Amino acid sequence: MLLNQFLLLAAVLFSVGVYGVIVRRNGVLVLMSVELILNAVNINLIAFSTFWGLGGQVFALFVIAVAAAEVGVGLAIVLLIYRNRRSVDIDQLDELKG
Amino acid sequence: MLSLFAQLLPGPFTAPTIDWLALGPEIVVLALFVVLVLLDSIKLERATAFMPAVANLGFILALIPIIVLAADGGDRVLFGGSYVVDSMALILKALFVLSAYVVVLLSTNYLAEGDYWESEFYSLLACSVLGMLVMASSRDLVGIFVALELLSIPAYMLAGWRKGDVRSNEAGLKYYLMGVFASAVLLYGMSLIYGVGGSTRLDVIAARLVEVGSEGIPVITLAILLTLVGFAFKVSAVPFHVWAPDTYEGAPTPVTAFLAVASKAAGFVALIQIVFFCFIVRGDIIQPVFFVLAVLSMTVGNLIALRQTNVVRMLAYSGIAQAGFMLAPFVVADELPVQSRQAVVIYLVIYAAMNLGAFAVVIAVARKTRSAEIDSFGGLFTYMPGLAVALTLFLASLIGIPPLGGWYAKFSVFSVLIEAETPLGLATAIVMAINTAIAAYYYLKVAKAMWFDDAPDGDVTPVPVPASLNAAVVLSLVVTFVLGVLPGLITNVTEYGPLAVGGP
Amino acid sequence: MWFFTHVWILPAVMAGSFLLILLFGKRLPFKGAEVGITAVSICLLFALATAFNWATWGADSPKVSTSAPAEQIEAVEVGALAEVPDQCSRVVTELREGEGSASTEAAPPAGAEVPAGEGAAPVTPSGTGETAAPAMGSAAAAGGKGEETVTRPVVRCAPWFESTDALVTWGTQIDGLSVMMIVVVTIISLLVHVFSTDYVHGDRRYTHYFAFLSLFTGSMLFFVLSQSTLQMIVGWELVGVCSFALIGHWWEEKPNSDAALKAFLTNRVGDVGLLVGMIILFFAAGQSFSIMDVTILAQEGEIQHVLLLVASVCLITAVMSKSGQFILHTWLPDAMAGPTPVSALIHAATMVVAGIFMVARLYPVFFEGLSIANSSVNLLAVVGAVTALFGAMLAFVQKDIKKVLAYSTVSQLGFMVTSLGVGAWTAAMFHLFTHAFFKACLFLGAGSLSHACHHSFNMVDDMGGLRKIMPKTFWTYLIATGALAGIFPLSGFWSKDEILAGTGSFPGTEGANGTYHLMLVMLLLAAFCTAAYMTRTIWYAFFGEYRGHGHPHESGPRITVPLIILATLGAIVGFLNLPAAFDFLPAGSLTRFEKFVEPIGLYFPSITHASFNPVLAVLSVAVGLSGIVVAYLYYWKGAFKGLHGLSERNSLAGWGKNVLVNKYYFDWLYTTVIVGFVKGPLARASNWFNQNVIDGVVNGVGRGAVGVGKFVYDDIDQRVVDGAVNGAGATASGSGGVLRHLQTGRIQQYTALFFAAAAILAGVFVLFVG
Amino acid sequence: MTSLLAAASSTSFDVPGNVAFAVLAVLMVVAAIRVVTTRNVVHAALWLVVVLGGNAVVYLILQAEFVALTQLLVYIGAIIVLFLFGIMLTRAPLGRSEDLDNNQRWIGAVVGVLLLLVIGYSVTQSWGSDRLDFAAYDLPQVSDVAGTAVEVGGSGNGRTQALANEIFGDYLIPFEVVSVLLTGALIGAIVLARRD
Repeated sequence: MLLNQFLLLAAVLFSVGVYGVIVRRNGVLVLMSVELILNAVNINLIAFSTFWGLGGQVFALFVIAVAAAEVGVGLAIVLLIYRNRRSVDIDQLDELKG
Repeated sequence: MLSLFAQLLPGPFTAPTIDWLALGPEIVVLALFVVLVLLDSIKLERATAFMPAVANLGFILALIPIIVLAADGGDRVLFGGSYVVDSMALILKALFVLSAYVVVLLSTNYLAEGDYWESEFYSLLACSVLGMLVMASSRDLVGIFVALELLSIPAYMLAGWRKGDVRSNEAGLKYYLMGVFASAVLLYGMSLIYGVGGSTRLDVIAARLVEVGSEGIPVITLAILLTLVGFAFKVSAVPFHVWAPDTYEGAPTPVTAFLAVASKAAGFVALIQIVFFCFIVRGDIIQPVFFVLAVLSMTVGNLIALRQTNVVRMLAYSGIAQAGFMLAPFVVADELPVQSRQAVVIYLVIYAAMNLGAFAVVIAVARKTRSAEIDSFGGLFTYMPGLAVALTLFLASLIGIPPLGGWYAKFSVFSVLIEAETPLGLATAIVMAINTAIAAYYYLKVAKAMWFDDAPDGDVTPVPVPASLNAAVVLSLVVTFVLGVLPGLITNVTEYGPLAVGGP
Repeated sequence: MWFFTHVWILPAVMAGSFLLILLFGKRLPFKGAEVGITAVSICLLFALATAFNWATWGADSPKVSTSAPAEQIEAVEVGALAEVPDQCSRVVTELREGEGSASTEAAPPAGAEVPAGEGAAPVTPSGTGETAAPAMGSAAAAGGKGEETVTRPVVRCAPWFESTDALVTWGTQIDGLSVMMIVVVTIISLLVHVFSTDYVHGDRRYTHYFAFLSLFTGSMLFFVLSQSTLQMIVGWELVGVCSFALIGHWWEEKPNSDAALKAFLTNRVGDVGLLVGMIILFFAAGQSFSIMDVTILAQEGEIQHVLLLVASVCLITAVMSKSGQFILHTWLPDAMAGPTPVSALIHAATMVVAGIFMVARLYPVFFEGLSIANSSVNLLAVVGAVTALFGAMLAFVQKDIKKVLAYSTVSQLGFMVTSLGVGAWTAAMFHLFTHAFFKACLFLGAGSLSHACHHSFNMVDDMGGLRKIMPKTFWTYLIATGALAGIFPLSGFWSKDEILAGTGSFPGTEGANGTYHLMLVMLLLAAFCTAAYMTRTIWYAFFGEYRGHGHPHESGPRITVPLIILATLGAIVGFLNLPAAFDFLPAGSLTRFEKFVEPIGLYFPSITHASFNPVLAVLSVAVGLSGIVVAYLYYWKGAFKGLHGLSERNSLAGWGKNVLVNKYYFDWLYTTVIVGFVKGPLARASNWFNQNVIDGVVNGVGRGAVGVGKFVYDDIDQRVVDGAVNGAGATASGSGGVLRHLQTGRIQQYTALFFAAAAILAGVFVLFVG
Repeated sequence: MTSLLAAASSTSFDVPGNVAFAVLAVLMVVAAIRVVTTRNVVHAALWLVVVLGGNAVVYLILQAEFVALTQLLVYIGAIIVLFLFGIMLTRAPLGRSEDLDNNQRWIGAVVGVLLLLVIGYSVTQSWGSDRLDFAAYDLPQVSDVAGTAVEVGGSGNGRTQALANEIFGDYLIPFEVVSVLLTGALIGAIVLARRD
């Protein structure tokens, strides 16, 4: 198997994730799109680790752990917004601008 | 020799030897975090009143191991080179700890009067500072990434700390989302770097990059670029700056000060680590990247700042422009690694002092006017002359008027750019010169309001300034002034030995 | 010698006075004025003592025969630098060491007090210099026999901080130039202090005013004593900040604070030039800020010409803003908003002469960089000559007496800059010296007038006929006017004549550095205008009927005594530099100024001096007199009837006057066109572009292609325009900057921007870089 | 299973392996696209499960068993549940809704495609024909101080153990930092999310 097929799969997931974060207006859906990007990163890391040893796997584990923390915090902030505004439509937030 | 082999063999785990003293500052701040959490959970009735004092004490205590390590001298290399405590790391750690100390001073009354979650606030602050301390020593992709997250994630939450205020929520969400996107891009870049370099250690990657050479491998360009984009977000470089003004305006003002100073400094530290210890071997890529970022940041930041009516927002845009000035030495990083790194560190330290001071005054004034609009500073000199003079001095320093610190910061950047004699370096110097002239205008707008205009509603009764804020103003003022008059103090301590990775 | 090494006391005393007044001033019996006056008096005594010492020190200086072999001359010149300690100048150290090993014959003694170079054969021992002095200028010009007294500068420095490769020092450099400057600054400052005690009496920020006067004086002293270029920058900025504070002294009135701001901002433009120029010099001199290093290396041709050229051009920008040169002069007349004594200080001795001083101090840079010695036109001369002429013409149309004087200063500074530009260094410094006295006298006189006329400066509407009422003011003003107009034998005549001769273009003048025909013509025209507009002010202020309110009265002694002193000085200081051609006078009375002020040695270009030309002198007096006569006939006798009211009748003349009244539209250019362009039209244009072009295109596409177009309409028109433009356009509503449009507050547009920027950057770099 | 896959991958033309990967990849890409395009919030979460599960399989193919397990536990066990809670707590519409996307779909598409092209081009240029060999796994490499690889003996069986040695050896500080990070995130999230 070629290294490239994994890298290209990751590239596709990354691009789809980017599309998602630009397009989705629901805060939770944006976070899901971010997960797509982070998973793309992990595929890259693990694929490379077949060449370079376990460093990539360690890195991937850290990414998974940090992603969990990020999602938790993100959902807390989204909940906070929801409580104050009764909406998770992040595109409606424009109190601060200019 | 035998023990070395034993360590290398897979099999029974051998614990790594740890230089506990080298980790002293981190351990103290970690202990502070634990103490704050414990104090809160055992719910002493009066615990909240002690929280700021405990936090302040903790940050001061963290200075002790830093001083001990500095006095001890010598570089300490831990974990096979992925964690290094050298003189530059110590200066930056001291900078972070002191900034945090001032931020606690700024927050004390703000939190107590606003009835926010105090103990958690300080715990998260300690968390974030711990991330910065780790950042200052990390020479490893994983370490840098994890430290960046540790310093960012608490900051996302602190930005939304005024829970009832929709603007604060919005600030938090914007900061969080943009931050997460930036981390994602950063990680993607790092994964590609790992693919090229074969290790997460910066020195190993740099050696590999030299070995591979610079021809025909576009993925190296892509990897370096995506990584730098991630950090460019953190230091709010244009075009990755859009979050900064909104977040600064909406976040609680002490948090804004923290973001604008400590968090930005940490972003620069991350850039220093990854550029000077790794990417420096590919000057052909980093020169144009930093040229674009620096020139755009200083120009766009200044131009938009001209039109601001809110002081905090103005400081945010001016901070973007200042970030451009700090990015400028990176343009010549591969030509003059030692001097350009020194210029960045000097700028960071002086910028921290003068900006924290400016925020301290803004917070103090807002206690009376409940506003950060420039108009609300009208007539400040007539009723709170001390604050007016202090803010004028901070603004003068930001403009770069000698003998206040800011001029030396700008001067050191200018001189490294011109000394390098690269076309891009000289071009950056010219753009920077023009921007220095533009910047005077918007800073002076505030000074003019304070000195020459009338108080907006004719109310000229002074309000008492709390002792902690006074302390913050005085401390920042002293540092700003001393570094301007005696810049030797800082140039001497930022003289480092040769870099681990030299130029090409 | 003690005075030379302890001259740092001067700025220190003034700084101390500033702090003392600021902290305790309000509690003192005279509200702090006494502290300031005492401090300045101490400084004046110190400065006079220094000047006296300098004169004797000069007599002890080593002499060198101008026909001696080059090595011997250089040996003496290196020896003369014995009072430049090693840590203050790397270049001097190297020269000294090189000298010690290479040519033992001319090795200078190390001792500080012993005149250097005694070993060299053609060098006369010290102490016989007096007789040689008169012939010096022309002899040097003739390039033959004769002797030169080599200047022995005294430099002292202390380490300031250490940069990566360079030790940066600060300290003092004493030579003729700095001695002259400290004398001028302290004399004018003392008189201004005394004058102010009456003039701003009862002001509510009286104490604050005196504190800043002290700081202002101290900054200027700090600046002129600079030992390193970095120290110069610091002094330069300090002077700027103090002038900001003093111009805006009466900040309650908006024009005053605006003027202060304008002065400061205009100066920022020049400061950038200063900073860049100085940094270029820093590297050109091998990472040294020492003025000695920079000047010696520039003089010795060790620095590439192109570097010197670029550095001079940058520094000229700084001069243009600080010394009010065309096209950055607009702040100077507005700065009249400050109290009049401050204007006197700014215009005579401090702020504006800082630019002139900087050029004079770093003269080798300009001399070599602009190739002054053998050209007929250069940037410095052009800027100066244009300023001299245009400033003088602007002074014609002012109603405000202070503005006349302000434009007069602009014009006179133009004379000095031209003079520096054509190589007549000594003439420029001499003019700076004489101008300081008579211009201070004029400003203080104007202050006295306004003091009498209820604080009005409008000479056309509120003055007139004051000749009888205020005799002391009138006579002092008249004398100073005569000096400014260059009437023999007042001081202005001598200095202006030297400048005109220095252009080297008048037939029969010999020994100038270059031939600057254009400059001579422009300066003569400017001199004519100067005499005429000054006569005009005399007419309006002192003759005719009193047109103001109330009963004006002569001012008190604290105002008139400084006027009398200044007028006296303005009348006589010209004799300090009698040309060498007056050889029927005792030798000791000729070219004193040149002898003591102009440096000769390694760190200064070997400029030559134009010979005195009686025809030119007569011509310049004639030009001045004719200006006076024309104005006299016009105002007093009503001559040239046709000209009266010409501007109302003749559209061309009216247009000309309008141009002058509007100051050549420079302010309009800056505020409306440049600032306005960035703020207004640029923003409006982008808005227009957004709304008309983008909208138009998008709408057109949307309407034109309904079939395929639903997608286009929905996704491009509605979304792009709606999102990116309208959201921002509404906020900005014609006032916002175009870049603010990016900051829509919509997080997903930020996201799009973030990733789009990353993608585009990545694409560009991958394709084009690697 | 791992050894089987390793053996399969070493042959020059690995039909079953490639077919399996192709099916998996197509499934993951389709699922990912559905995550960002579906009009039903809950469906998006479920499609995300498919992607995350597919990821775990990819890790298995790449012989990273420990990471694959962690992926299952953390992502599918915890994060997806968090997402579902988030959806419930914010009262997102559980059925179809038409306004999940904003009006910059085409920007998203352009940026996404552009990024894909750039990354795809660079990756293909650099690693167009490199084959996986898993050699690094069979000879666990430990770097000495100078960064040069030192070969030491050992078998693939000890891989998880070696991973643990790495984490608690050179990566000890990041590990501790992550623990603080999770604690801090916990505290902050509670403060923000709870009702006052």
